[in-house]
Formats: sequence, C-alpha cells, structure tokens
Amino acid sequence: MAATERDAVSLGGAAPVMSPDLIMQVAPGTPAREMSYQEAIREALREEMTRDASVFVMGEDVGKHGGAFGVTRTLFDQFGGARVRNTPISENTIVGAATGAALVGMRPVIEIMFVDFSGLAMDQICTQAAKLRFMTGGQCQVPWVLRMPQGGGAGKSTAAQHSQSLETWFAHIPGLKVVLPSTPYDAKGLLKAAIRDNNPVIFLEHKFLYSFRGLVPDQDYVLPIGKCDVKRVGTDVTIVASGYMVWHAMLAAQMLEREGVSVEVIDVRAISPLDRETIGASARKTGRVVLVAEAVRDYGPTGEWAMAVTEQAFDYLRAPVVRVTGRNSPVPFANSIEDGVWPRTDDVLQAVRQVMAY
Amino acid sequence: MAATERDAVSLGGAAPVMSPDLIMQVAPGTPAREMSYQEAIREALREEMTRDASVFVMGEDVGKHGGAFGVTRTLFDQFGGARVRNTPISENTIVGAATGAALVGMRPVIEIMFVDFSGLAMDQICTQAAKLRFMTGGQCQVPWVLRMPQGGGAGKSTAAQHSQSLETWFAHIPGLKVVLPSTPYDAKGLLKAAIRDNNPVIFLEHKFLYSFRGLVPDQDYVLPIGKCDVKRVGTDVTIVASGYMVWHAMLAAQMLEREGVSVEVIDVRAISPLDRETIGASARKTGRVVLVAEAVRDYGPTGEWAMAVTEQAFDYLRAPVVRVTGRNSPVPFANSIEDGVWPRTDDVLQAVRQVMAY
Amino acid sequence: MNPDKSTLLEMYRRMVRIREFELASMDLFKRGQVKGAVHPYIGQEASGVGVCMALRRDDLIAGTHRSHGHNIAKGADTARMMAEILGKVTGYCKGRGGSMHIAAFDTGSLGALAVVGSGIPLAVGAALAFQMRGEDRVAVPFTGEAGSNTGNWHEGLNMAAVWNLPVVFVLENNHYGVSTNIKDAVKVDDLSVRAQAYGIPGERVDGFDVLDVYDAATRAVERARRGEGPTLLVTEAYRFEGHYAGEPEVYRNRQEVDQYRQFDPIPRFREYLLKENKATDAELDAIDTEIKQEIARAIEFARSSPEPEPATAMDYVYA
Amino acid sequence: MNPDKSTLLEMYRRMVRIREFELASMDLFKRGQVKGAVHPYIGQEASGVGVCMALRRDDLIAGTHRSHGHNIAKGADTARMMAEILGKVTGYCKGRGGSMHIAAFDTGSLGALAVVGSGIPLAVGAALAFQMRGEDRVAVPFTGEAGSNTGNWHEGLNMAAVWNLPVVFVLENNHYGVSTNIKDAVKVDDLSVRAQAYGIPGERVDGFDVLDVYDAATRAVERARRGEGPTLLVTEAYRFEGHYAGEPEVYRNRQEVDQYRQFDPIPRFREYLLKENKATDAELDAIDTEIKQEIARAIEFARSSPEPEPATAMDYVYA
Ligand SMILES: Cc1ncc(C[n+]2csc(CCOP(=O)(O)OP(=O)(O)O)c2C)c(N)n1
Ligand SMILES: Cc1ncc(C[n+]2csc(CCOP(=O)(O)OP(=O)(O)O)c2C)c(N)n1
Ligand SMILES: [Mg+2]
Ligand SMILES: [Mg+2]
Repeated sequence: MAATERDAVSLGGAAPVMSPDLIMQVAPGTPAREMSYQEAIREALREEMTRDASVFVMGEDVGKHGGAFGVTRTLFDQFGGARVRNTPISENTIVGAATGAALVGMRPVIEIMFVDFSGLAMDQICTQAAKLRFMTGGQCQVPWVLRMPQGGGAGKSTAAQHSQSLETWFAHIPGLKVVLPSTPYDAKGLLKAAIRDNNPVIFLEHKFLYSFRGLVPDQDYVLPIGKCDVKRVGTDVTIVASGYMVWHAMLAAQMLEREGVSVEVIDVRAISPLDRETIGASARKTGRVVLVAEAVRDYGPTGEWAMAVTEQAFDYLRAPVVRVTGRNSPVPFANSIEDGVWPRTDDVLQAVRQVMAY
Repeated sequence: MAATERDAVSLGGAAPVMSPDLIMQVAPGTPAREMSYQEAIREALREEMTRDASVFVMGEDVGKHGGAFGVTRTLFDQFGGARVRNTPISENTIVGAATGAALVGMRPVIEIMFVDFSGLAMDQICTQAAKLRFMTGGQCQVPWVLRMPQGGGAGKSTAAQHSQSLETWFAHIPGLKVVLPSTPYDAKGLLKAAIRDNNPVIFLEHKFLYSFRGLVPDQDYVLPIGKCDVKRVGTDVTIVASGYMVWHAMLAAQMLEREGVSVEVIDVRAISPLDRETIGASARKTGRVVLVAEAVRDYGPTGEWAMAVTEQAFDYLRAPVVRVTGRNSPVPFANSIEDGVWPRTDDVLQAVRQVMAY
Repeated sequence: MNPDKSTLLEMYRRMVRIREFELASMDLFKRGQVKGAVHPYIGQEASGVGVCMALRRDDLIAGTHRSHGHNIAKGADTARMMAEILGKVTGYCKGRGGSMHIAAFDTGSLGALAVVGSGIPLAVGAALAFQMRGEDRVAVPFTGEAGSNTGNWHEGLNMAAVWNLPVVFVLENNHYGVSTNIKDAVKVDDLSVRAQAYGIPGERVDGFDVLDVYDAATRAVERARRGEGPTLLVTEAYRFEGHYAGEPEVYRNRQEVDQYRQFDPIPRFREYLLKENKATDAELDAIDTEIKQEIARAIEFARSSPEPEPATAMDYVYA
Repeated sequence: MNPDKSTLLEMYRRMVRIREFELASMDLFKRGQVKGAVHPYIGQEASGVGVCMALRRDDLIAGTHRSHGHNIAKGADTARMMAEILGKVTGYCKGRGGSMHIAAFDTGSLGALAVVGSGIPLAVGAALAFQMRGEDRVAVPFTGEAGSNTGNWHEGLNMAAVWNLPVVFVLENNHYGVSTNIKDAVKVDDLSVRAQAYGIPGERVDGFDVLDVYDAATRAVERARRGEGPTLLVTEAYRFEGHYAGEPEVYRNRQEVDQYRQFDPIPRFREYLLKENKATDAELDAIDTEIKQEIARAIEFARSSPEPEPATAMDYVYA
C-alpha cells in the first residue's frame, strides 16, 4: 500500500484531526506561517538541501510521485533526479548505500515507505550504521536520517503489515538516535537537527499527523535531539507521550482542566537518547504519572519511561505509574476490531482519573 | 565468526563456569544424567526428530559441521542431509522457508548462527511468521522454532556484531513466543515444548551457557512456555532474571544468604508471553526487586518487568526497583573495555545491597 | 498444449470474474465502502489465470499486495473475498486481513503478503515440504517485476535451484513498481535472463495471452512435478489502472496506457475463441452475465454480513 | 597490461606481507594471545593484491570477516593491524574492532563488516557519492562466493548496475562458506554468469595468479573510472586453512587441500618473476626478510602497546 497525501487526509475518517490550538509553540509576534506536518517536513528537506549540497533524498518513489505519503513531492522538480533519487525495492541496500555515502561525506535522507518494511533493513540500520563509528574506533561517522512513516488509527484499515509503531526496535540500539515529532513545528526543527547531526537518526513520522496543521516560524531554527519538550505545564499529574499520542494527552489535559485537574504533558520528542531528567523532575513534582504510547504494550517504550520514573522519583510517587498503549496484537483490518487497537483520548482520560483516584 | 563447542569452552576464560549445584532442578531419586546445556539441546532435537517425522533442522552449516556452536553435531549422521539441512547464506529466506514448510504441516527447527544476524531476517520473523495466523483469520499456524545463540561475556571478544542480546526485538511482537533457557534441564524441556508448540517460538541460547552442566531426567518431559520459574525461594528481596543472568542471581543469592539476606530468584524463562503473576506475587512478598538482563539498558527487557512490578505490587514496594543491565553501548573487542559491558555477580550483589539499604 | 473446450471456457470465466471483481472493488473503494487500499489486477488477468489453470487444487500459490486476481484464478470464492475486503467476519480471513492479505487455504492460496518479495520464501518452504514428503505438488509464488530486485527474490530462486524444488516463480512484468518504470529499476530488458544466475530455465511469455501463459506454465509445472526443479516464468503485461484505486499516476501519460489497453487480454481471448470456433457469442455472453450476477451476489453477501465481534479482537494472535 | 618492475615487486611484497601476517596471527591465536577469532586469507593473496594494486589510494574497498589480506593489499600498516587484533589502543580501531572489523580509512579501507554481504551496500553508496560529486574514484566490495547468495549481494549489484556506478564487485571463490562447499549452495559452476542478471560484464579469473587478477581488475577499474559502470570479477582460489584458525575442517579431506596448495600463489609468482627475469633470487629473498622483520616489529609494537583505558569505554558510541 502506498498512499498519498490526499489519501492520508481522505482516509482519516474515524479519529479526530485535532485543533492546532491545542499545541501553541510559536510565541505571539514571531513571523510564522501555518502549515501541515507534511509541509513542515518537506520544507525542512528543501531548506537543508538548499543549504548543503551534500544533503540528498533517496527512497522508493520519492521522485515525481513524492514518496509513499507525498512528503517529497515537488522536491524532484526543484532538485532533479540525482538528488531526489528513486531506488529499486531494496530496503536493506537503500539504507546501506546511504551509510556508504555518509561515510564519504554525504548527508543522505532516506525514506522507507512504512516502518513495517524496516524488518528488511534491520541489519544495515542496527548492526552496521549504528555501530560503524564505534567499531572503527571513531575513524568515521554516519550522518544519515532515515524517515519512516509509522502508526495507524483513524479507521485507515492498513492492517497488520502497514500499521505498526516500532520505535523500540531502534531505541534499543546504542548509536542510533530516535525521533518522533508530534507537531509541524517539532517536525521541521527536529528534521533539520537530524540532518545536521553526525549520527544516524531514525525519524518516525506518524501517518495520521501528516495533515495536522500548526504554526512554523519563518526563520531558520533547529531543535535539540535528546531533550523532552514540556508541552503543557501542570501540577497534579504528568503524562509522558510521544508522536500522535501527545495530541491525545493534550486533549485529555484540556478536558481535565475543566474537572480541576492540572496536567503536565511531557513530549518525548526523542525517545533515544532519552532525557530522563525532564521526566524525573516532572514526576517528582506531580507524584502521578501516566505513560502513553501507540506501540503494542509488551516491551514497548513505556517500560523504559517507567524505569526513568522509578529511578528518579520513587519516593515522590503517590500512585503506581499507569500506561496506555496499543493493544497487544497485530493490527486487524476490520474497523470493528481495529477499533480499540490504538489508544484514544478516552483511554488517557481514564488513566489519569485512575492515578488521581488512587 | 563461527566458533565450535570446543571454542566456546576454550574461549570462556574470564567469567566463571558456575557450579551445577547452584541450580538443582531434578528431585533426588529421579533417574537422570548430567549433561551440558549444549547436549541437552541436542538431545531435545534428537528425541523430537525421532518422535515426529515432520520435525527437521535447517540452517547454515548445521550438517556435518554441527552449526556455529556444534549444537547439531551428530544429528546429520543419524538423520541425514534431508532432515539436517545445510542452507545457503540467506537468513531471511531460511526463516521464510521454515514458515512455508510449517504452513503445510512441517515443524522446522531453524538456526541462525548468531542472533546478531537476525537483523537480516526480521521481516520474515516479525512481519510474516508472527502475524500470518492472525492475518488469515486463523486459517493456518506456523509451528517453527528459531534457535539463535546470543550474548557474550567471558572474555570471548566477539565484538560488536557477534555479541548482542536482542530478545526485546522479538518480545515486542505479538504472535511470537520468546524463550531464554538458563540450564540444561530448562533448555531440554523448553525446546521440546517449543517444538510441539503451534506458534513460532524464538529460542535464544546463551553462548556462554553451552558448556554449563546439570542434571537432566531420563524420562521425556516438557516445560510450560509462559511461566516463570522460581529458581530459589526467599523472603527479603526478589531478583528477576533470565538466561545466563540467572546464574549471577543464584550466585549472588548464595553469597547474600551468608549475610543473612534471603533472596528469591525468578527465572523469566519465557519473556513472552510474560508471566506477570509470578513476578507480581514475589514482589508483593518481598517488597524489594532487582531486575537483571544482559541486553543493553535502554528499552531492554527490564522495563517491561518493572511495569509488571509497578502494576501488581506498587503498594508493597519498600524500595525503587533497581536494574542491572548491559552497558548502553555496542560491544567492544578489547578486554579492558569489554570488561564491564555485561553484568557480573558483583553488580547483582551491589544492586541487592542497594535495595536492602533503601 | 491443446486445452479442451471446458478448460477454455473456464479460462474465460475466471478472467471475466477477476475483471468484474476488480471493477466492483474499485467502485466500492471510490465510494468509501472499502477501507485501506485496493490494488487492481486489471490488464493482468491472463497471467494469473494462465498460470493457475495449469495447477491442481492441491498446488499452492503465494501472493502479493495485488492478489485478488491470483486468488480468483486459483479458484477462491468471490463472495468470501468480497466479504474480506469489506472487513466482514464471513470473509476468508474473518475480516482480519482485508484486500492486501486475502488467503484462501482451501483452494490453495497461502496468502497475500504485502511486503514485496516476502511471499517467495514461503513458497520455497512449502515446496521443500512437498519434496521431503515425496508429494508431487508444486508451489507458485507471484511477484511483480519490481519485486525481482528484492533480496528475497534472489535468495529464494537460489535456494529452490540448489535444492531442485518444485517451484514455478512467476514474475509479472506490468512495467511499474508504484511510480517507477522497470527501466529505472533494472538494467536488463528481458527479466527471464535472471534465471541464468541460478542455473534454472527462464522463459518469457506474452502476459496478455492466456494460452501462451498457460502453455509455458504447464510445461514449467510438469517439470517441477517430475522433480526437475524450478523455473522462472516472466509474463509481460501492463497495469491498466493506477498502482492502487485512486492513485494519481503522475509518472505516465494516457497515451501509454491507452496503447497497452489495446492488448486487453479479455476481448483478445474472446475473439480467439470465436474465431477458432471454440465458443459462440451466446455462450460467452452467458458467462459474462453469470459472472456479473455472481459479483452482485458477492457484494450483497459481503454487505449483509456482520463485522467481527469486538470481543473476538484477540483471537488468532496465538494458536 | 605490462606492470613495471617496481609494481611487480610491490605485488610480491604485499602477498608475502599478507602471508606472514596471517601466519603470525594464527600462531598468536593458537597461543591464546589473540582473542575472538581469526579468519586467515592464506591461499587467496593473489586475489586481494591483484585487485588492490589496480586501485589508487583514494579508491575504497569494503571488506568481510576475512579481511586482513584486503587491508594489507590496500596498503594498511601491519603494526596498527596487529595492534588491533591484539585489542590495543594503538590499533586502527583503537581496540574496538578486532580481527573481524579492521578498518583503515587512511589507506582507503571502509572497514570489515562481519555480517556476510553487508559491506556491499556500503561500497555501492560510496560509489554513488563519487558519481554525484563527479569524482573519478572507484569502490570495491569483496565477498566470498557464499556471500553471493545473500540478498545484499543481489540488491547491491542491481542498484549499481541501474545507476551505472563505479563499483568493481570482487567475488572470491575459495570454494567454502564455513563447511559448505559452493556446489551445495549454488547450482551454477561459473559464478560470473550472475552478472548477466544485472546487464553488467562478468569475468572469471585465476585467483592464484596475481597478474591475471591484476589485469582483469585494471580493466574493470578503468571501466568504472570512465563512467561505464560496474563489473563483477570472480577470482577462483581456495581456502588453504580452516574457516578460522583452529577450525576442525570435518567437511573436507587433506588430499583436497594439498592438491590446491600446489597452486600456492606466492611460490608461483616468485617462479614467474625469476623465469621472466623480472627479479633475482636475492631481491626476492631480501623482500622475504624485510617482511619477516616488519611482522616481528608489528608483533612487538602490538604487544608493547596498552589496551584502551576503561574510562574510554563509552567513546565513539555517538559522534
Ligand atoms: C518491501 C516493500 N517495499 C515497499 C513496499 C511498497 N510497495 C507496495 S507495492 C510496491 C511496488 C511493487 O511493484 P511490483 O513488484 O512490480 O508489483 P506491482 O505493484 O506492479 O504488482 C511498493 C514499492 C512494500 N509493500 N514492500
Ligand atoms: C549473514 C551472515 N550469516 C552467517 C554468518 C556466519 N559466517 C561467517 S563467515 C561465513 C561463510 C562465508 O563464506 P564466504 O562468503 O564464501 O566467505 P569466506 O569465509 O569463504 O571468505 C558464515 C556463514 C555471517 N557472518 N553473516
Ligand atoms: Mg510491477
Ligand atoms: Mg568462501
């Protein structure tokens, strides 16, 4: 399945496209434009390719077609086929070739159409690129970015082989950085940071977020990889989330405000290296923590986040950490059972009420 | 690197080959023989191949050569090349072919020489085999076992691409079962269970354990996949561990007994499906928990175990859960820095003292 | 090869069945009644049907993301298929799979794997089982031409070759992998030369001509059944529709598509049957009508079937 | 091709250097001084040297688990290599890599990747960078014959072919992948036919004959440099030693090994040099002595170097 931007939007039936107002990241008065998450990514690519001749884009159908979700559309017209390069269907070799090019000074940005296909490229991602600098005693570096759409939801019915969230596969491998942007602002600033980073960076875009809109500053900016972002300050309970889940957290926080519950929302924009301090500090402040991740429950990202809480805030905890995660099963096709496979705002609300009531 | 049994033993310099007495699993009087972990695995293969004509062994150099660590040695002579089948170097296709054979009624037991090479086969393992039964609405089942040696330590100097512990890659994928036997007794009983199981089972053998010896009953037996095994009963502190780490836990427990600390050791023989109840019950009893895993720290198995503790025993905890894990880096070659990459008995001792002193 | 009349009519029937099923599924997709994606097999019917008519029911096929046609060609029931792509519990996969994952084990379809190339090892493994058990069954993985650049493809052909397994690898050249023309993904013109890398026969046939395909497939299948090993069969056709229903097709122009549409395998076969006096207009019209009714019934069946019960969501995760 | 005397002597020198280095590393391994594993290149020296003498310093190679020879052939310093396999901080990889992962970026070795086939995409990517930047450099990945069955190999050759990249794929047929004879892993006799699957030239040469290899490599390299695309070069040799030092070799018998040892590339080249009056016994003896001393110094250097400081254990995880 290769959908396009149009589809991404039109297929997004069931789940709500949330209001951009929920997350305001640009200070009033700053020159900025509203754009979609997808446009923000494209703009980051365009600007970095313009700034640095060593940056290029490579992947299946990233040329005229614009990639699986239309993210690279128009780049081909601007930069041509040498720098916006269609490849054969050869995931492991696409990544490995990016590594080889990076070793001799290029800065490839590669796309794998769906994170699910990374199963074919785990050797080059995790066993080669992640380890090469270390194995060679620092003789080289591997400055690539691997963009992969992931996630599901929203009645898209892409089923078991096109819907997973696999961030922990990568976050478990030292040498990689793993980024999951949740907003247009973050997507642009983090992708620029990733491209300028000298390490291999896994950049996981949430399919359902492509059409989300938000303000993006006109001026060039980069965001730090390896720092959590406090998306909302609160005092009663901490919600730790990343990617699309941040929106559920924010919506839940807004609703809970009306109930008099003050929620702090921590966006783990980069799940590796993990910024334990920000999570720990918030947990010490609120004493109550809810973790939200779309990936299936078992051995998903929430376990590591829970360890950060335990290690840094045990004595402050007033309730056990509660998590909201994807259902522990492959993703089914039919809506009746796809429903409930991914966390919803309601699940987050309930979890917060649970820790508050403890 | 393809080592053999002989090497596995002779290279095992630095770390202690622990006394079989540390773990006694066969009731006195039961007819039993002492054998190595490696022999126990081989015996399970031999017996199951004898019992069931649909069981066969496939992998690189599993024939006369006996596989990377000599586990399948002698099986070729007994069962011939059709049922002990050398393959080309094609990891993804070895697994996929096993799946195909399993779909039509065979029960393949496949070997990938080192778990590190599973990066080449993640698609067939995690995206095909694990999901096929679900995706087809139960039309089929995939009864294979994928044996992979993993782990390092013991001054073996196999470096970054032959030393990892990657159990969480698989444990994160619903549809797979993931087993890490720690003793000859468990290895034999769990492998037989895995072969008879109708699901794809990832069977992770610890390289350093191959030469460990222990009693194995003469009679046919299978052990349940999905149950933790309480390897030692105690009251003051719970150590949760799997694979080789169980030995460090047991040795630490023995030493701590002299200090008057009563340690319960839970062997997570199958990390997926995870038996949360046994872990929870022990944590409620002792109120103090140490988690030990050889895999690198971040997003390793301990996070999920910690969640099981939090979810089931939060109110009983007298100290934060502490974990002992592999260093968060690729594995280096030189002994001076390979040292300390993996947990040692000492690290477990210190962690227990830490939770006891809390 | 001289197929008898009933075989010829069955070929025609299956090709029409695929065409009507695909037109219906595209239509349902456009009207928002099918979720996910639909990858139409329109234009390639002669390939799937020519191959599968050369197979026995107990032979196996392994499919791709574009496998409605393969399943129908192998004999799958269109009502259960339609129910599946509508996500109904009466579907082949009880609504778990959807369009990209239709498997019909009862008629010998191991399933459609949506990761390009991933079906190949499965077919190789099934063939290995056949060989080990002394069964004279054959396994047939389908792949698109772009799929021949995947590592799976190479590993699978090599393994089948060295073990002399009963596999017929069918490579369907419809010229595009999503937006990428085969010329931009492969340097050779004739993909059947790739067989030489494995020491097995490779043959290229006109994928618009069901008899040509049937002929070559029959020879390859018989070879495999006799224990003489695998064959690579390349069927040359064209993808008349977009990569998936509704895909914008920015990478090719109408003329190109129209030119290939002249080779439409169904009218072509119909003409052949009439010209050679193998069938009458009336007989063929009757088939057309019969299939239209069948598909209408399939849609009705699918629509009126229930979705899976939420309580069953965790079924089939483990056996 | 008519290499001048200094080139011929340098070929001889590098072959002897590899041989002596390997004998020393095996010896050190057997005495327990080298940890991990050592995969000797003995018997294959003419292949690595013939290829690398055809390269410039700024051309790149990518290696395998068996790459001591490739590194030396490309000009790496034996002292820093020896230090690496002894795990010393003065080694190329500061002791992080060991025998299986020696990289020497300063002499154009991208590194040895121990997962079979994994070096191929790296070389393809480096060549892509050369092409994009208009550099006339060439990338050369080495693989064993068994490595040609990996998906990487297929994907890499196809990608290099379709993009016309400056790559020379060297496939070293030493007849075994661990214990598996090539006949049990591949059905074709001549692996160079595999080039046809990608529409690129394939050539097979006598891998015991350094001049034969050099000749073919030079042509392939010049072709790549001129922008005419990749070549597959198969060098036919034999693995004189076990898969790794101390490996039991249950899968072959002494006679087979002895038979091949008659083709030992070093005495053979020595004889040629003498017969053709390209060098005198004295000159060649001097090289032998010089290399023996160099290797002795390398061992001494490695032994007397320190291991990495424990405090540096986390260096180089991230840039
Ligand atoms: C490994 C992998 N990479 C990418 C995709 C996305 N994708 C789906 S179909 C397709 C093109 C396949 O082309 P081809 O093999 O020729 O089959 P066709 O669609 O033409 O039938 C791609 C790239 C995928 N499903 N799997
Ligand atoms: C992907 C992968 N599978 C298995 C291994 C284990 N292994 C190391 S070397 C080797 C054989 C390689 O044979 P060949 O490619 O002919 O190279 P040679 O050892 O003969 O130089 C194997 C199977 C590995 N390193 N990588
Ligand atoms: Mg195609
Ligand atoms: Mg070899």
